[in-house]
Amino acid sequence: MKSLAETEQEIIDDFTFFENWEDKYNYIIEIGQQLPSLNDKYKIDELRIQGCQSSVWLHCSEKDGRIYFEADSDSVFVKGEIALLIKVMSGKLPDEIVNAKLGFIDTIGLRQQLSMTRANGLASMIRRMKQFAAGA
Amino acid sequence: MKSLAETEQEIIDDFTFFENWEDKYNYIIEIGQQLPSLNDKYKIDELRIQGCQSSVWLHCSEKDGRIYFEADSDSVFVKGEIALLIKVMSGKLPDEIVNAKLGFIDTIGLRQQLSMTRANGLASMIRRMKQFAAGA
Amino acid sequence: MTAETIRSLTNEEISLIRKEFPVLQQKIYGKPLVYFDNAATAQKPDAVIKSLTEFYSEYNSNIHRGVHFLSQKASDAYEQVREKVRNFIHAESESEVVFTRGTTESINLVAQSFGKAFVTEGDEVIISAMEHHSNIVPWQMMCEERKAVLRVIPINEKGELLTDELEKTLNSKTKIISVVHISNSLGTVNPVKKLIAQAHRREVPVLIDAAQSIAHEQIDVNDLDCDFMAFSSHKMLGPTGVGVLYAKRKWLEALPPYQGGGDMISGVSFEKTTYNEIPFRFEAGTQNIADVIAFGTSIDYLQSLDRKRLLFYEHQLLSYATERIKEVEGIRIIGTASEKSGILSFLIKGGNAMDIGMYLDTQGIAVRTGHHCTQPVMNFFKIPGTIRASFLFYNTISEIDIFIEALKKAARLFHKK
Amino acid sequence: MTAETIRSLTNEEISLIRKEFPVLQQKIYGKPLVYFDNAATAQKPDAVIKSLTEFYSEYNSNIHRGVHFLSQKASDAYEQVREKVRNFIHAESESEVVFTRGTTESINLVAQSFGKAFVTEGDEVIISAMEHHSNIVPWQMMCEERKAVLRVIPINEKGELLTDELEKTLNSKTKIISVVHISNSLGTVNPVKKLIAQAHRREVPVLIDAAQSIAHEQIDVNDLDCDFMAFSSHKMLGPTGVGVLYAKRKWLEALPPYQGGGDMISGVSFEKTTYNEIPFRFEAGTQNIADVIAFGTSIDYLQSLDRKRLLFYEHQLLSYATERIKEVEGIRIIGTASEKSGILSFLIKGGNAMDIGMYLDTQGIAVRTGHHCTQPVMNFFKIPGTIRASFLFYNTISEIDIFIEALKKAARLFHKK
Ligand SMILES: Cc1ncc(COP(=O)(O)O)c(C=O)c1O
Ligand SMILES: Cc1ncc(COP(=O)(O)O)c(C=O)c1O
Repeated sequence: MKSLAETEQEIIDDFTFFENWEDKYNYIIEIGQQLPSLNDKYKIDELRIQGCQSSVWLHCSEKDGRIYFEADSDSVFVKGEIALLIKVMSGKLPDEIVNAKLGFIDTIGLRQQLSMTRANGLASMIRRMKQFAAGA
Repeated sequence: MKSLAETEQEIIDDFTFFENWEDKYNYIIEIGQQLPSLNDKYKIDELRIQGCQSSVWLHCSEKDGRIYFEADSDSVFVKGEIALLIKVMSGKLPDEIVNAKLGFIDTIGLRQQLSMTRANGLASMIRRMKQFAAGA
Repeated sequence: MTAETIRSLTNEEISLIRKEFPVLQQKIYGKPLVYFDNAATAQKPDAVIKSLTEFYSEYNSNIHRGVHFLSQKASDAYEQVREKVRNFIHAESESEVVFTRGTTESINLVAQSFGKAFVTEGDEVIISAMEHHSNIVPWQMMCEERKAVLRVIPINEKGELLTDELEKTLNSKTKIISVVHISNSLGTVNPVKKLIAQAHRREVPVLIDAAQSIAHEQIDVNDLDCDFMAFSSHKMLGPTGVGVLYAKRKWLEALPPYQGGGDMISGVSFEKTTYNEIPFRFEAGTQNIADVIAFGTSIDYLQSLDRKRLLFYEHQLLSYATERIKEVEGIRIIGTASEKSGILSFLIKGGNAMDIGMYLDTQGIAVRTGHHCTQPVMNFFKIPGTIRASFLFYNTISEIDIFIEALKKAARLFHKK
Repeated sequence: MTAETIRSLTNEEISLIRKEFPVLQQKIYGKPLVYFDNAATAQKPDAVIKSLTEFYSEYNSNIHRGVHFLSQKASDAYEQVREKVRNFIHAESESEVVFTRGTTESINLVAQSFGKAFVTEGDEVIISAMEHHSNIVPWQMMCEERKAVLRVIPINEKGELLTDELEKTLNSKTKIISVVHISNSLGTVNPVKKLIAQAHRREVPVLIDAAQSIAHEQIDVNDLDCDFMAFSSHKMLGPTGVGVLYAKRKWLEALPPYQGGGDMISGVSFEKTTYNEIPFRFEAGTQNIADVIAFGTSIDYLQSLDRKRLLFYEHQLLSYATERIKEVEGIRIIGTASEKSGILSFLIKGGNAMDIGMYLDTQGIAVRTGHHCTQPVMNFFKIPGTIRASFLFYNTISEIDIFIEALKKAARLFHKK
């Protein structure tokens, strides 16, 4: 199994192909559209993270000492971001997750888009992921 | 007796000698210091015009169809302004006073100093003078 | 307004106007900015920006009680803006013009002060179903405090106010009506003059939220006969941080002060404090001097143009955009009132509003997405939000073309899904 | 601070600093401006003015809910200032920093919201006899509304707070204390840390009015342990129209909102409105975006200098002026506390304060005259007002010399009388 750092690097490598924000946007929409929908039974208020303009449902689980995440959103872009986060975080060891700096968000130039902090719940999502991992 | 317009012109003529604000200031202070004090019996609240930084007491009277003003202030500068106003307005006919445009205030370059509207009660004093003349 | 009598702006005129707005010269991701977020805030002409620089470089000073040159110059400039505002909205006297922080503060001021003076348990306040949160929450807070009731005039599917309902809602307990002139999420222009007359027949005062209309209508408070009006400088080409509360003299004189502090008093002692005259009684503390002065410049700028023609042109922009947007697959326009101002709210089938807003952003097009601080409107239409394009006279037909082509692409992108 | 460890500013440093302040380059009536009205408002360095121009020319936009480039850039810049303020005053978290319109609004916010939550009939609020009207009237208004009692800690003839009286005044009904850090009319520096500790032993929270101290002391809210602090941008080289309310998290979370409107809510419906988290809950409506950002630049500017040395130099200016002013015939200094900051209030025998202020104006010297929004202080000293010279680190010893010579002339002018 790849380490968290390795998956981060893969994403960074992927993104070097994109020259501008439009290309990145299209790619994120693409992977957002590919992310499987979350089972409706998890789309409940307890698992919901409220952003200002979109909702995210995050389901966390643990198996054999590793943490797994599934998630969904009404925004395809946010789903794309989730897909990236899941790629990096899901299936990793609790320690890795808790300590993840997630530098890739900066490196691939998404920080600016994520910085509309209150427009999407990404920061809260990362917090929830870490909280779950810390409790596991 | 000189008309109101004539006295205004006299003051304008006087002020042409002054080149700058300091000279004007000194002159106004000088005539302020020369203006006789108002009899204490008139320094009562009813005759008081409250500016933000100085008080003016204005006593109006009528004799033989002409209006007379006496006034005082705790500020010598304001007394100087008063002296100018009294020179222009006192002893004049009610009509002249009511219709006085007092253009000299602009012409002698005092408008700017008077425009700290709320720092002295000059505008209110003119209003009171006119009110008295209108009622006479 | 009819096309016969009013000439629209020519292309040359528009490009001359655009030259005065530095932000419009920006490129975003290498693409020319298309700024369609004017209902959120307007861009500023050079003159406004310059008047800030001038103030701070040449005569920055605190106002009112200062006897020195800079303070007098600043006080004069500040007080002149009151007269400019008076003239702009045709108020009777400049003492009816209170400077505030913005529309929101103006409305809070009235809600609180009017509430204290006139509202008691069981009284009623009327607003409409299309109000901005800034014209809802202050009244909710006041009504809760005073145990009064907030009543709401409903809207129809086109986003029009059901004015007949006002008559039914008005009653002897009604203390005040507060209603928006132009809806910021639907573009609806409300028949405020009629509403005011209707309320006045019952002797109920009316506050007009003119946040959107101030830049897009020629406002005459005298003709409207409104009791209060609230608007913000930043939506009419002026700086942020300044707004106006217009109120008829009789109301201003009847209202208790809102905030206490320097400048709003005539005498302070621990036993007894007396308040200054209007409008100063409502301006506590150091005012936003520089921005008020620059706000004056934005009024000068607007007055220097032929506003009738500007507004006519803005209507043309809206009509053109409304027509062309129908070419976009899956389009749904929210807000189809018969009287509309330059605001176009819509959704695209299958596309989340934020996703589409972000796509437009990749194309250098700035729109707003979300509930636009009018959640009750969104609830009424059972949607989470809309995409909103809002126009000002510096926008162009070719910007709308760019926008429509981008929307078509976005529609395809999310149609795949 | 001791002369041994801190080097004062050199003449070269001062003249470099002065070059950054365009207003200081002005001539007034042909004479170089001597600006000694810093307690009313400070002049702005080029960087602050430039950041306004940059905002309006490059990324003017409304913040928070926008998904487009300009809005994100503006939102980021705005929110970064919260962190700058936090760092400047050593607050624990940036969510303890609320942007307001100024000190006056910050105090009104606390008086109203704290009052609603915690003050009922018979409760007591303590202020001091040297407060600015902005720290008197809001409490008077609130106490009147809630039938609470305003109690006042007296001062002595030197203009010092009688701190022993605080102990006697504090009792189980005391709900809050609000006290000025540095008096704007006397220059007195109050021992606020001690006062706060004293209040906390009784579990009474304390608001510090830091309007004057924010530019003239190094503030550490953590070390002071104050519950609330209020100050204005315009007195610390930033623009007008912005201020800060710092409040400990536990208080901000306990206070009901002050104004209602956009941005301060999390959900609005006519049935139920829920409020946003802190600090946003207290920032209703469009904020003063440009000025907040420029305020950030003024903090950067202050941080870029060695503040210890600046403050030391300011003390030297005060000492020098206090010494030299004794040469003026008939001088009477108002405010002779043992701990003083760069404010020198005085009267000249036989001379009305305004007249002397105007004379100084003819010499290009800007001072303030009057009651300085502290009428109770004037009543205490049985004077209508004072002439006040207030210094900032860009002032110079030779400006003080010019000032003293002018005062001597003024004294002669009015001695004649
Ligand atoms: C001690 C003190 N408190 C409060 C204020 C009020 O500040 P502002 O007018 O900026 O609201 C001032 C400024 O005049 C002051 O000096
Ligand atoms: C209709 C309406 N009312 C009120 C407001 C609030 O204005 P501000 O945020 O400038 O206080 C706005 C602006 O968003 C608006 O569009």
